[in-house]
Amino acid sequence: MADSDRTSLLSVYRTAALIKAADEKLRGLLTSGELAVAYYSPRGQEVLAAATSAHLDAQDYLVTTYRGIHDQIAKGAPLDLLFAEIFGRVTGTCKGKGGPMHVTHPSTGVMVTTGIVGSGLPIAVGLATSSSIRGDGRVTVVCFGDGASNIGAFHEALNLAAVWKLPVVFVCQNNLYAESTRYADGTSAARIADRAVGYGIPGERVDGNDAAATLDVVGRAVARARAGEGPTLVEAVTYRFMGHYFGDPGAYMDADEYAAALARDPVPALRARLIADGVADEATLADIEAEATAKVEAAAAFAADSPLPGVAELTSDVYREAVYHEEVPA
Amino acid sequence: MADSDRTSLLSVYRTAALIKAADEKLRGLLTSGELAVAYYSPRGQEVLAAATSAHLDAQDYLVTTYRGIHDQIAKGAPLDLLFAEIFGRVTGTCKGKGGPMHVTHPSTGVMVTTGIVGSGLPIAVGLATSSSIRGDGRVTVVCFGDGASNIGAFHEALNLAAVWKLPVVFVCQNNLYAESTRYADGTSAARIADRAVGYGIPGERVDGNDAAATLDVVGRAVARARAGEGPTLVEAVTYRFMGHYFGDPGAYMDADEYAAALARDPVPALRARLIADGVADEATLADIEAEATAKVEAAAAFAADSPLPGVAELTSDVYREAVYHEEVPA
Amino acid sequence: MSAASARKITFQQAYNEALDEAMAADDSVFVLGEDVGDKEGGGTFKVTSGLSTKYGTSRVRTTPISEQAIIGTAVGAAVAGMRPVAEIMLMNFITLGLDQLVNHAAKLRYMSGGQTGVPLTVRTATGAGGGFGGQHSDMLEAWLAHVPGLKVVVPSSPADAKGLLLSSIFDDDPCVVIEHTQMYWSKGPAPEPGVRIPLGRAHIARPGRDISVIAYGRPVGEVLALADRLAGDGIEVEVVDLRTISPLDERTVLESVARTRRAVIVHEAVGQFGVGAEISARIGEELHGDLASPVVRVTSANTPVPFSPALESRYLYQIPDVESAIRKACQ
Amino acid sequence: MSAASARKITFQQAYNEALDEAMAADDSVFVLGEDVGDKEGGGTFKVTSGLSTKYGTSRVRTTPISEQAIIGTAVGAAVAGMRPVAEIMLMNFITLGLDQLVNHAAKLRYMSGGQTGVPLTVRTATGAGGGFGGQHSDMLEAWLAHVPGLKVVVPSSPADAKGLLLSSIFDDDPCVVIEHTQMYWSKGPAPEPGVRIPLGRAHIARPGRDISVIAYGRPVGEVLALADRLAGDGIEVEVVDLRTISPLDERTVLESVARTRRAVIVHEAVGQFGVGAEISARIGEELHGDLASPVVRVTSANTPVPFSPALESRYLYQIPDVESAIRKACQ
Ligand SMILES: Cc1ncc(C[n+]2csc(CCOP(=O)(O)OP(=O)(O)O)c2C)c(N)n1
Ligand SMILES: Cc1ncc(C[n+]2csc(CCOP(=O)(O)OP(=O)(O)O)c2C)c(N)n1
Ligand SMILES: [Mg+2]
Ligand SMILES: [Mg+2]
Repeated sequence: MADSDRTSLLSVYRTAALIKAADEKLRGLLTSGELAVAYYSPRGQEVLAAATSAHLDAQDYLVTTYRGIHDQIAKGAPLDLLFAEIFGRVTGTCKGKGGPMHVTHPSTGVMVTTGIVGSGLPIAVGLATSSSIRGDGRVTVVCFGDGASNIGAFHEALNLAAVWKLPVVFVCQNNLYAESTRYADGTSAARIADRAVGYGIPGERVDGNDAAATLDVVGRAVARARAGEGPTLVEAVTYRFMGHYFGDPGAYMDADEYAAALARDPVPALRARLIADGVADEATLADIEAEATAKVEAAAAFAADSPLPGVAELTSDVYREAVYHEEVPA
Repeated sequence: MADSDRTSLLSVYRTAALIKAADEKLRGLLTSGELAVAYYSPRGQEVLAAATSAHLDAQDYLVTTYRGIHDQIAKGAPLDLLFAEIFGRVTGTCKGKGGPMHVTHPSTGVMVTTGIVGSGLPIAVGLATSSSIRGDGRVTVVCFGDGASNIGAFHEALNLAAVWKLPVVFVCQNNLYAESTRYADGTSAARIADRAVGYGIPGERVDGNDAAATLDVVGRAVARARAGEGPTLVEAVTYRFMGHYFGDPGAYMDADEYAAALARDPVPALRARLIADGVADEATLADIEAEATAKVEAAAAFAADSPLPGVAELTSDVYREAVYHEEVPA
Repeated sequence: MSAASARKITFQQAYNEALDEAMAADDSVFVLGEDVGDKEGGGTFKVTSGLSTKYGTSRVRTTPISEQAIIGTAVGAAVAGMRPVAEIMLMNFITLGLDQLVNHAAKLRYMSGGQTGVPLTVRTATGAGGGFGGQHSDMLEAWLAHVPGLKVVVPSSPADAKGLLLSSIFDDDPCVVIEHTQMYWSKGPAPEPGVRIPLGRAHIARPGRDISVIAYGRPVGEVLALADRLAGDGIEVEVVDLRTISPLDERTVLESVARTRRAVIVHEAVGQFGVGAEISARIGEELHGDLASPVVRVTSANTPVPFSPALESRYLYQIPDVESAIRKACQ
Repeated sequence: MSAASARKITFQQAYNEALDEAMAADDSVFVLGEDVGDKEGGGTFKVTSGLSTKYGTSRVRTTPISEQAIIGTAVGAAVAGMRPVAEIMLMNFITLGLDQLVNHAAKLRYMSGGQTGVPLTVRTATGAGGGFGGQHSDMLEAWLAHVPGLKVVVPSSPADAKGLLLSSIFDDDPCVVIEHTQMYWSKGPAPEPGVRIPLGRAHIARPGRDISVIAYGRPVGEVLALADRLAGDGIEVEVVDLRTISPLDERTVLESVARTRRAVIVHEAVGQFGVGAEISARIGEELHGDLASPVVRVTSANTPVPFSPALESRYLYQIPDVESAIRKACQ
C-alpha cells in the first residue's frame, strides 16, 4: 500500500468517525426529546461520503439531499453551524430558515441541499455548466439515492451533462430502499450503473462499504471530470441501517438482509482494516474517535445555547431587497 | 416470402399511400392558402406508421403526437373526420375543439394525441395499466420522436412499464431532428434503443424505411406485450423530409444527408419492392393510389363543406356537467 | 349534510374508509402512489393501510418515485374508463406532475370534444406547522383553481374528508383532494357509510347574522371555536366552509355576505394571488354598495415556509388577526 | 420612462437586443434553451438569433428537450453566480419545470438564509390567437405571482420588452418574462441602448380622470386605442400598465383608482383565480366606500383554449366588453 493510500484511508476514517458521532448524538437528542425535528439518518453511508469528498477541495461544489449530513460534514461544513441549523437557531448555516433538509454553506462548497428527490441533479448540471463556461476547474459532485434514479430529473440531467461533457460526478448512494420501497419494486435496472449506457458515459458500480474501492472509483470519476472528459455515473452500494426517517421502525426491512448488511457495517470494517493493515493502531483510532465526540458535544452545546431567529427573519431574504408589499403579519 | 407476408406488405403500402396522399393534399391546401393551421408533416414516416399499426386491432390503444396524422390514419381513424378536425369544423373528430395536435377517436383506439413532447408515454403506461388490471388483452402503442427520448417523462414511463411488466410498446420514430436540433446535439445515446438496458427490457433498433423489417420488429414487440412479457423499446430510424412545421425551410438540414435520405424514401422503396418481388403489379398499385387520392379528395371536400362549431361549444365539455360559474362571455 | 354518529374517526381513517368503500363498490377504482402498499407500510400517512391486503397489489400499486408517471398513468387509465386515485405524497411534489394534470387531465375532455373524460382523483397532503421547511408545506390550491377542467377540494373535518373523497372518486372529472399533514390524527364524528358530500357546494358550518367568515381546510375548526367565543360577546359569526375551491360556490358565499354585509376570508396559503383574492374580488364586485365594511383577508405570510419553529408559527395565518378583523368590522 | 426614438423595432428585436446588450456588458450572462443556437436557426421565435455566432456556443447553449434540466441548470448556474437566461419555448411547458422554479429558484435565497441568490431569468412565450389549441396558449402568470421569491414580468410594447428584460437579467432574484407569440412581429419605438425599466413599478400609460383600466401585456395596446376612441365621447380613461405582476405595484394602482373611483381590469388569462382577482380584491379592500361603481374584470373565458378559430376568437377577452364596462361605470 502506497503511503498516500494509507493517509487517505486514515483521513476517510477520521471523517467517517465524525459523521458517525454526529449522527449518534442527533439520534440521542431525538430519542431523549431534547430535539424534535424530521431527521434522516445517514447511518451506514459514512465511509462512502467520506471517500467521495476526499477528492474534493473547498471550492468544488457539492449538492446533496435531506439525507445529507454525512455529505455536508465530509465536504467540510462546520459542525457547529450544522447543528445550529438543525436546532433551528439563528447561528445555523442558514439562520434556521432552511433546516436540515436545506443546508447551504457556500464557503465549503455545500451549494444546495434539496428535499425534493432527484432535483439536485439538474442543479448540479448547472453548477458544472458555470465551471465549464468559466473554466474554473471546479468539479461538482451530486449525491442522491437509488429511488432518485427513477425520476425524470435524473434522466434529463445525465443526458444534458453527457451532451455538454460537463465536469460533474453523479454519485448514487444505493442503500437499497426508497422510503419503504425495496430496490427492485421501484427500479427496473438490474444495476443503476447500467443506466450510464443510455448516456454514453462511464457507469461504475462499487461497494460503498469498501473505503479503498470507493476512493478509487470516485477518484477516477473526479479526475475525468477535472480533465474535461465529462460526467460519470457512480453507483455505490450501501445499506440504510436506520428507518427512512428517525422514528420509522423499518418493519418492511428483511431481518436476514439487515443482519447480513450489519456484518459489513463500513465504519467498524474500515477500523478493523486500518489496524490489520498496520495503518493505525488502537490508540490512534481511539484518539480520532474521542476528538470526534468532543467536536460533536461542542457543536450540540453551541446549538442548544444559540438564540432562535427573531421575527424580522420571517420576511427577510425573500428577495435581495425588500419590496414594499412584503409585510410582517401584525 | 409467405403469402401472409405478401398480404401484409401490400396492406402496409395501401396505408402508406393513403397517408402520403393525405399529407400531400394538406400541404397543397396550406401552400394555396385554402388552409391556415400549424401542420407537422409526417412525410418520410408513412411506412413506419403503417407497419406499426398493422399489428393492432381497433380496440388496441394508440397514443401519438402533433406529428401524428400518419399514426392516426394507420390506426384507422376516419379520414373525413381527421380532415374536418384539422379544418376546425364541428364535424371533426373533436368538434374542432382539439385540432390537429389533439386528435382523439376512441372507437379506432386513437386515445390521446398530445402536443407536449414526451407526455404521451406516461399516458400510454396508464392505458396499459388499465389493460393489465382488467386483463382485456389490449396492447398500447405510443409513438414519439427522438427528441422526446431526452425528456424526464420518457424515463419515468419506461421504468414504470418495466417494473409493472405492462403491455405497451414504445415506438421511437427517430427522424434525426428535434425541431432544428440534430440528433447528436441533444441526445447522448449512440442509439436510443440502448436506453432499454437501463430498464432491463428489450431495445430494438430497426430501419424504419424498411417495411418488412419494421413489420417484424414491431410484430415481435406487440406479441411480447400481448403475451404478458412486458414492454419493448423500438427505435425506428427514419427521416423527416419536410421542415419541422409546414413553412419551416429546414435551412439547418444538411444537403448531402437529405439527398441520401431521399434516395431511401420509404414509399417509393416499398412500391418498387412490391413490384420486384411480384407482390403486386403496376396496375394494382396505381389502383391503390387512385383510391387513396379519391378518399383524400372526398375528405377535403367534406371538411371544407362542414360548418364551424357554434359558440355554445366554447363552454361545453369543460366538465361533464355544466357548472354554473361557467358562463359564455357576452 | 352527513348524518353524525357517535363513532369518532380521524382524518386518516376517513380517507382510508372512503378508499375502501369506493374500491368495494366499483372495480374500476384503483390506487397508485409511492409506498401505498401494505408491504411498504400502507402509505407515508397510512391512508392506504390495509387496502393492498384486501384488494390485491393489482389494484393498490406501489410506484417508483416518479410523480409525472404517477399522474400520467392515472390520466391514461382514466381515459380508458378506470377511476384511478393517485397519491402525491406532498403537494410540493405536484410541481413535477403539473403537465399531466393541467395540460392533459384538465383538458382532454374539452380537447376531445367531450369524448374522453378523465375521472381521476389526485390525493395530496401539505400544510405548515410540522417543521418540514420550505419544500414540504406549501398550499397550492390557487394554482389548480385557476385551471378550468379541474375540481379542487379541501376538507375541514373527518366526515367531510370521507364524503368529499368519495364524491371525487365517483366524479367524472379530474379532482384534486388536498389533505393536511397536521390534521391526519385529529378526530371528528364519523358519517354513515356511503355518504357523499356534493362537490361544488359550500357549507354554512355555523349560521350567524353579523359577519361571514369564509374559510376552508384547517382554519375552519379554529374559526368555529372563535365564533363560539365571540358569541359570548354578542357577535354572531356565520362560518362558510367552501369545501370545494373550484368550481367555487359563489352563490352560497354571496348570499351569506349579502345577509351579514361583512366578510373576512381566512386561508393557510400565502395571501398574494391566493384563493382569498378571488373570493374577495367576487364579493366586492357583486355586493358593491351593500358592504358595511371592507372585506379582510387573513392568510399566511408572503414568504416561503421557514424551518425554525420560531418563524413557522409566525408564518401561519393568525387567528387573533381574524378576531381583530371581526371585531373591527362589527364595531 | 424610456426615451422614445425614431427607430422602430419589433418585440422579437427588442428581446434580441436586450440579450445582446446584456451579454456584451457582462460575461456572467449566458443563454440556454431548445434550438437557441444559430445552427438551429436562433430560436423558434428567432429571439436568440445571431447570439451564438457573436458570443459562441459556450454562452448560447442549445439544449435537448428537457425543461426540468433547462430550468434546473439555470438554477445551479445562478447559485454559482452566473446570470443565466433560460428559454422555455412555450409557457405550457413550464409545467414541467415548476419544481425547479418554485421549490428551488424562488426559495433558495430564503432557505439559505440569504447566502445564495438565484439571479436567473426565464423567458417564455404564450398567448391565444395563433390556432395552437389547448396546450400551447395558456397565460399562467397568476401561478407564478402566487410564489413569493419570484418576479413576474409581462411587457406590452417593444420598448418595455427590452427594458424589462434587461432589468430582469440584472436583477438578483429569479424573474420570469412572459412574451406573447402573437406580438413578436409588432413594432413600436425603440428605446436608447441600455435603458432599463424598473421591476415592480406600474406605468400610467395614459392619464385620465374618469376611470382606471388596469391591464398588462397584449390588452394594453388595445385598451389605449379604445381610450382614444372614448375620449371622443368625453370619457377620459386612465390606463395603468402593470408591467410587473409580482411584486405588484399596489400603490400606483390604488392611487389611480382613488382618483378615478372606477376600475376595469383586463387580462388574457382565464378569469377564475387569475391576476385580476388580486387586483380587484385590493381595490375593493383598500378603497371600499370610495368607489363610484363596482370593479369589473374582463378576461378570457373559463375554458381551455379551443382550436377552431371560430371558438378561439370568442375565447379571448373582448374589447367591446371593456368598452361596455367603461360606459356603464361612467354613466
Ligand atoms: C419528488 C419527491 N417525491 C417524493 C418524495 C418523498 N420522499 C422523500 S425521501 C424518499 C425516498 C428516496 O429514496 P432514495 O432516493 O433511495 O434516497 P434515500 O432516502 O434512500 O437516501 C421519498 C419518496 C420527495 N421528497 N420528493
Ligand atoms: C415539453 C415540450 N418541449 C418543447 C416542445 C416544442 N417542440 C415541439 S416538437 C419539438 C421537437 C420534437 O422532436 P422529436 O421528439 O424528435 O419529434 P419530431 O418532431 O421529430 O417528430 C419541440 C421541441 C414541446 N411541444 N413540448
Ligand atoms: Mg435509498
Ligand atoms: Mg425527431
